[in-house]
Amino acid sequence: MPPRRRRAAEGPGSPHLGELLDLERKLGLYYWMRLTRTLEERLVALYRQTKVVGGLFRSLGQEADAVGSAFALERRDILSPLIRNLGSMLVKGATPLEILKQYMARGDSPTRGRELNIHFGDTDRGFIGQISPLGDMVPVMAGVTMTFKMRGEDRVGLVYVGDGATSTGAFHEGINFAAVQGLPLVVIVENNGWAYSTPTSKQTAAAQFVDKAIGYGVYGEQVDGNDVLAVYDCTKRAVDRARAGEGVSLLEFMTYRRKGHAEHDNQSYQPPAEIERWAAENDPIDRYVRVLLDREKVEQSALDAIDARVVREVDAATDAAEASPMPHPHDALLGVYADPPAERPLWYREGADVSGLGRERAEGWGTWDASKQETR
Amino acid sequence: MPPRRRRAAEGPGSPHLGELLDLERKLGLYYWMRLTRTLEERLVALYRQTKVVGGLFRSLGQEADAVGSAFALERRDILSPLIRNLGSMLVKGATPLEILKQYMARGDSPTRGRELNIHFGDTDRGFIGQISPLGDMVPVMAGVTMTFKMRGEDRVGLVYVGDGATSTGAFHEGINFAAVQGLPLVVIVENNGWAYSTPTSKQTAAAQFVDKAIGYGVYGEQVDGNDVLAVYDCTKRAVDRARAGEGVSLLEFMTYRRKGHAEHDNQSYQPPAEIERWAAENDPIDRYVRVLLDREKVEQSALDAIDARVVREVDAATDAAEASPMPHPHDALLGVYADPPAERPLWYREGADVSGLGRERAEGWGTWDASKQETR
Amino acid sequence: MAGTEITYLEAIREALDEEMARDENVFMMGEDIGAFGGAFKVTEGLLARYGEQRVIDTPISEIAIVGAAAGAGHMGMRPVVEMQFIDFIANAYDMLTNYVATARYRAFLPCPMVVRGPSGGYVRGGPFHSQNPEAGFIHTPGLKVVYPATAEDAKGLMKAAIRDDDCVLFFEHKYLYRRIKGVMPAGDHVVPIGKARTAREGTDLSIITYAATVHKALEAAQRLAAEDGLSVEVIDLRTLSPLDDEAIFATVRKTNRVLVVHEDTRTGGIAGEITARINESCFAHLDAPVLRVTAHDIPLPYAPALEDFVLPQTDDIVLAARRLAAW
Amino acid sequence: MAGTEITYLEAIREALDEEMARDENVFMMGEDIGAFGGAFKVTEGLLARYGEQRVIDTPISEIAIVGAAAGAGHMGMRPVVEMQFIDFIANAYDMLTNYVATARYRAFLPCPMVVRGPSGGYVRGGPFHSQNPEAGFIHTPGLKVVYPATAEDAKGLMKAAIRDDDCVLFFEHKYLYRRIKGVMPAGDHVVPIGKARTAREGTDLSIITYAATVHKALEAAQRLAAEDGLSVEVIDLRTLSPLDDEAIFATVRKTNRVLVVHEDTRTGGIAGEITARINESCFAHLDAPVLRVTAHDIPLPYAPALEDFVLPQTDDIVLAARRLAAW
Ligand SMILES: Cc1ncc(C[n+]2csc(CCOP(=O)(O)OP(=O)(O)O)c2C)c(N)n1
Ligand SMILES: Cc1ncc(C[n+]2csc(CCOP(=O)(O)OP(=O)(O)O)c2C)c(N)n1
Ligand SMILES: [Mg+2]
Ligand SMILES: [Mg+2]
Repeated sequence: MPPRRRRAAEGPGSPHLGELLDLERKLGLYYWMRLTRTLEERLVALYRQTKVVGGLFRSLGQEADAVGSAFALERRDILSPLIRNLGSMLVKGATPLEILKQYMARGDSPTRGRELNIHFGDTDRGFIGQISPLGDMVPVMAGVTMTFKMRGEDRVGLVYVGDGATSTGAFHEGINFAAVQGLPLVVIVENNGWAYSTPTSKQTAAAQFVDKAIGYGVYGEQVDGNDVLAVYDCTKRAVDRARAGEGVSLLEFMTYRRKGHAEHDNQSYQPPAEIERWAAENDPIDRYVRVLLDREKVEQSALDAIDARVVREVDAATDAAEASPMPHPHDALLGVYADPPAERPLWYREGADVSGLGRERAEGWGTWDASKQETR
Repeated sequence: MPPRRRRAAEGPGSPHLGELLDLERKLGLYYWMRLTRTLEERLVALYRQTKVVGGLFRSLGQEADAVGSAFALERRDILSPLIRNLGSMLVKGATPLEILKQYMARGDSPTRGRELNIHFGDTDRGFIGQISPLGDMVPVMAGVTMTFKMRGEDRVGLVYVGDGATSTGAFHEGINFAAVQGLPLVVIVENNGWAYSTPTSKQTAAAQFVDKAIGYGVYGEQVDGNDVLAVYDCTKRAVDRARAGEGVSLLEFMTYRRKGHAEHDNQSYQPPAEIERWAAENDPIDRYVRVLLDREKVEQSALDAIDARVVREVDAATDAAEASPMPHPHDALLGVYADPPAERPLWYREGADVSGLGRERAEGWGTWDASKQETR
Repeated sequence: MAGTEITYLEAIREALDEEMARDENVFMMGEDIGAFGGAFKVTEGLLARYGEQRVIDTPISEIAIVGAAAGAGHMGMRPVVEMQFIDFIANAYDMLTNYVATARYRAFLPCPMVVRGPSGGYVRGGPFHSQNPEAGFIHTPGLKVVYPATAEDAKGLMKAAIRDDDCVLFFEHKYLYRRIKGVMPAGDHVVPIGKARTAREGTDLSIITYAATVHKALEAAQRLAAEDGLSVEVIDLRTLSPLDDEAIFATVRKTNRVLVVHEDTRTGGIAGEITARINESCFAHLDAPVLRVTAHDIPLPYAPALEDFVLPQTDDIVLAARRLAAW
Repeated sequence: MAGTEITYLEAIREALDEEMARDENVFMMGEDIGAFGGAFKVTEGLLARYGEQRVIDTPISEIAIVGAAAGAGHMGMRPVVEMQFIDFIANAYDMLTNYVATARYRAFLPCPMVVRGPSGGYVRGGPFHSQNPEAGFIHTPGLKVVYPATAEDAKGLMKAAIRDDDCVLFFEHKYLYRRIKGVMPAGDHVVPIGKARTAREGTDLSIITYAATVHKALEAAQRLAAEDGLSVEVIDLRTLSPLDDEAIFATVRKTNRVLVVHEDTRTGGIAGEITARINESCFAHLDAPVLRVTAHDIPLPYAPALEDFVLPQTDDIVLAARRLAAW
């Protein structure tokens, strides 16, 4: 049976890889966490102005988990994010402008207004968007990493599931399949205490999610998900294992969902003291700021500069997103199949002329980019 | 985390419950195992005479696993058998006549010729027939035992899955659901080394299936599945736990599938030496005969008498089954819904008069019994 | 509180409440249906009233929820389970079509259970929170399917579904949840499964539809009356399986022109089945082909302009009806 | 070996073999497809020829098999996955209809993959080894569905399916596996997806069908010619999604009388869709209602007498055709 460790701290004395990062990369971690938070705050403002179409999902207090894990991947690796992994997507190259356009359902958004919020991807940049049915991305990422293995490519895959999503058949079949095939896949269970209103005690009888690693015969590790360096460390170990041909890992990140399931959710079921305690004592950005200031001797001004840069970037992206066009209704007809390239409008839709619609590219991709299109 | 034991022998010194059985019940175990084997051998003969409709499935070498586990239940408990649990069904009161009629698709068989082989049940006698999609009975039995718990009934459920079926989403969702709800359910993984042609090494990367118990936070035990007393013991412990409100157990029975997946399968993929070794050294009936003769000082003549009784019973059942009627085509129309009680034949089926068909009873049951019917 | 208007959503809740009070075998399972009262608050208050034994929050396991309901149904319970969005019923497709639908027939085991959930579009829910998955289940012998359009029917059909001895899939249109209101008939208000309703009487042509598009059909009928002087009959199917052939054939014989409207995608949607039945049984009564107004065959996109293009709209119905009338 | 007759099953195997040899991105996954060659031996010999990296035995995990195929498809592979029996495709219903079918549209991700498996009845397989699950997938935009009736088409369509840039569900009729033979056309024999075939020319009425019932329709046509002097045209659809409207409408316009035959259950089966399309586009050409011969709406029972009653038979087709001809 592969070794199993409860916490990184209890591990067999491996070096703290996070500590080996140079200062630039350490500040990078800060930048991505701050960008995640600021961008989500901007989205809240836009949501209140009813400029967001549909629901808004926050990762407040979980930024370290997303950013630290994605940071452990190489450019060529592929991850599949969840709704609370905005940070992972940003690290992988998704831009604030794309995120804002998505949430506002714009015509030149990465999905051309077809899919919700951050449900988009880009196989070039290395992320594949989730779909709503929970757990489904685990089998899909098994297939992606199977391809890496078949082709002898030096690439790794990473997929996130919530504590709630571990209860799905898709999660089970996917991780088991990957484990048996020995695929280079890291499965991260983000244990944020809640699945919508359901506490983990109603989701599993296991003492901890990392225990599931034993049942799948894979490497397992549990880590403090709000310690970005520890998250990086733990993920890096699993990624290195995967790259070395040692197969699947199941990592459990201990964190907490400080906002409701979505913005409309008033969290009536969450003990307010619990939320406050995590906010006061265990905010991943606050904690990391202290590490940077106290241990790394970074100047406060350096952090302020990053904060200011983030605000500038988000401001600029907001302006650009708000100026971007709504989709044209007829765009709905394009690209259900490669062939035919467009559906015919139903006969009672007079004047729906789609002859000039062209064809969309779709050869392992995930993001619509007008400049690369044959469409008008 | 609940205790986990690898083998009954490694357990915390609990009494060997099997040893506490009186001689009559010990001979009962022998009778059921012998009946299972003889009945299956008869089915093989009928199959060769092409009297069996469809495939034939054997449990040769696995009789102890089925019989010993079912023996640990009370009359009021309910189990859900698999294709290799003919023994469990016999213990629970299924008769050789019913089995034979099923395999021959007779009109007065327990499913009136609607379902295959031993896919039938009887909630009164305490067994619920499986359907083909593997794993599905785990959620169903979660629901059955949920009812026991809701009503405060002193009843336990038991469900079997093969090593192969542990890979299904249904198994995962069902056992996890039952674990969280603390239901009185015993889940038995029959590890017979193969799922059709697939060895367990291609089914899971886990060192052993019992390890999955940890991932679900349930009690787990692994046992020699060809030792009928050990099987009884191990199951009885889990059943007692369930009855005492201690929730779900996952038991792994180590056994071996000595015949092909079905009778037509030539087992080309199974090492012949492996099959021979299990046959020569680890036949559950041979082993139990030695226990009875050597340790229990049973006379050979007593066993011979049981063997003779079994043959008599199977002979009589065969004659009755062969004499039983084929279903009337119009019986196909009855009982898709409670209301309407029968489907109308399609218009081009001239002369299909179903006015006299009546209505079938279906109030928690599973076996068609002409004497209780309103049908003609 | 006879005489008070309540919403479609409240009507469903009232039905659940009354049935739980009436029959102790009725209980609920689903994700977040307890303390939280469900994603749309349909089950709000039921936990407080009936306790954790009868309003059960489950893991995110649609296969297990449906399978457990079947097992409980075999034992005489009457489970009502929620899909948080009906789209996730796809995860339980095997359990529903293979296990539940066949249980009575192949094993004489009853599955008196209801699977309910918020369905349908027009709410900017995108491809996985807007589905109308009825077609795959209408196709499955052994299941019943209802899809009410009014608050009164939502209540009455829910009560019938819970009392039915077989599995009933109960689709609730989320666009109607809080937009449609009705006054509940006094007493034990049960609407029989399998009976359509004439939502508007007419003589020139018939629109056969159900769920949200009933309201679009009624709007269209009003416009057609005002602008074209056409008398349009609107049939609200209410139950999709079993279909009310009598009601369908009666309206065909009356108006001789039929438009079938549904929000579901076109190919393989229920309109095809309805057309085939009309064709077989009322061919001589047809003065024009049966026409269909449906969604386009496209996964439902999320941006308003796109969703509105893909889904059928009142204008489409008006246009199609005019063509039919002019045939 | 041009000119040698091979079975429907061998034709499929030949297609798989040729495509694996042609394109190294083609690979197979499924339960027991490797050393064992699959429950029906369709993949026999492929492991020996292409190795464990390209012929992969999987755990019993239909969700994972289909999901992994999609992931590999995104990366440029062309997976061909087997359902041991097509009935178990129900377990992957969510993955196919929600993930795979929408991937190109919502995320520009291609899923060039084939899901194939033994389908259909007339073999005493009972309710879970005899299914025809096409209706639920024809209803899903983004998927293609083929269901060949001849050995030539089985080969040619399989090659087309593997080369198609979208997901193709490839239903193989297990009754035909070893009963039907054909001589393969020389060279790279590809049958285009989306094109029906005229299996028999005729002028009095048309039978539109596919898969095993093509052979029953041909038998019926022969009898109708001999006994009634009727000239019956038989259209083998071959592809069920997208439907070949042109071929359907052409035969309607030619004979003015149509019988749609399928082995699938009646309600919600594809015959309804076909009827609706004919109705909409060829109403004026119909001299009689479109009639349907299908299975009864009943889970398929296993005893021969029952199965034969539930499924459509040649006699039924003859009877229905006579009624249609006499309309
Ligand atoms: C198969 C499925 N069932 C139900 C849902 C509805 N749903 C969306 S998110 C959610 C809770 C998810 O909780 P968790 O996995 O812990 O992720 P978190 O939101 O905490 O990050 C539920 C039940 C879904 N998306 N998919
Ligand atoms: C969901 C599903 N997929 C595939 C099958 C086909 N199938 C029937 S039995 C079997 C092997 C089962 O192996 P195991 O669970 O180990 O049981 P055993 O036959 O060894 O008792 C397979 C793959 C099925 N019945 N259900
Ligand atoms: Mg969570
Ligand atoms: Mg096995």
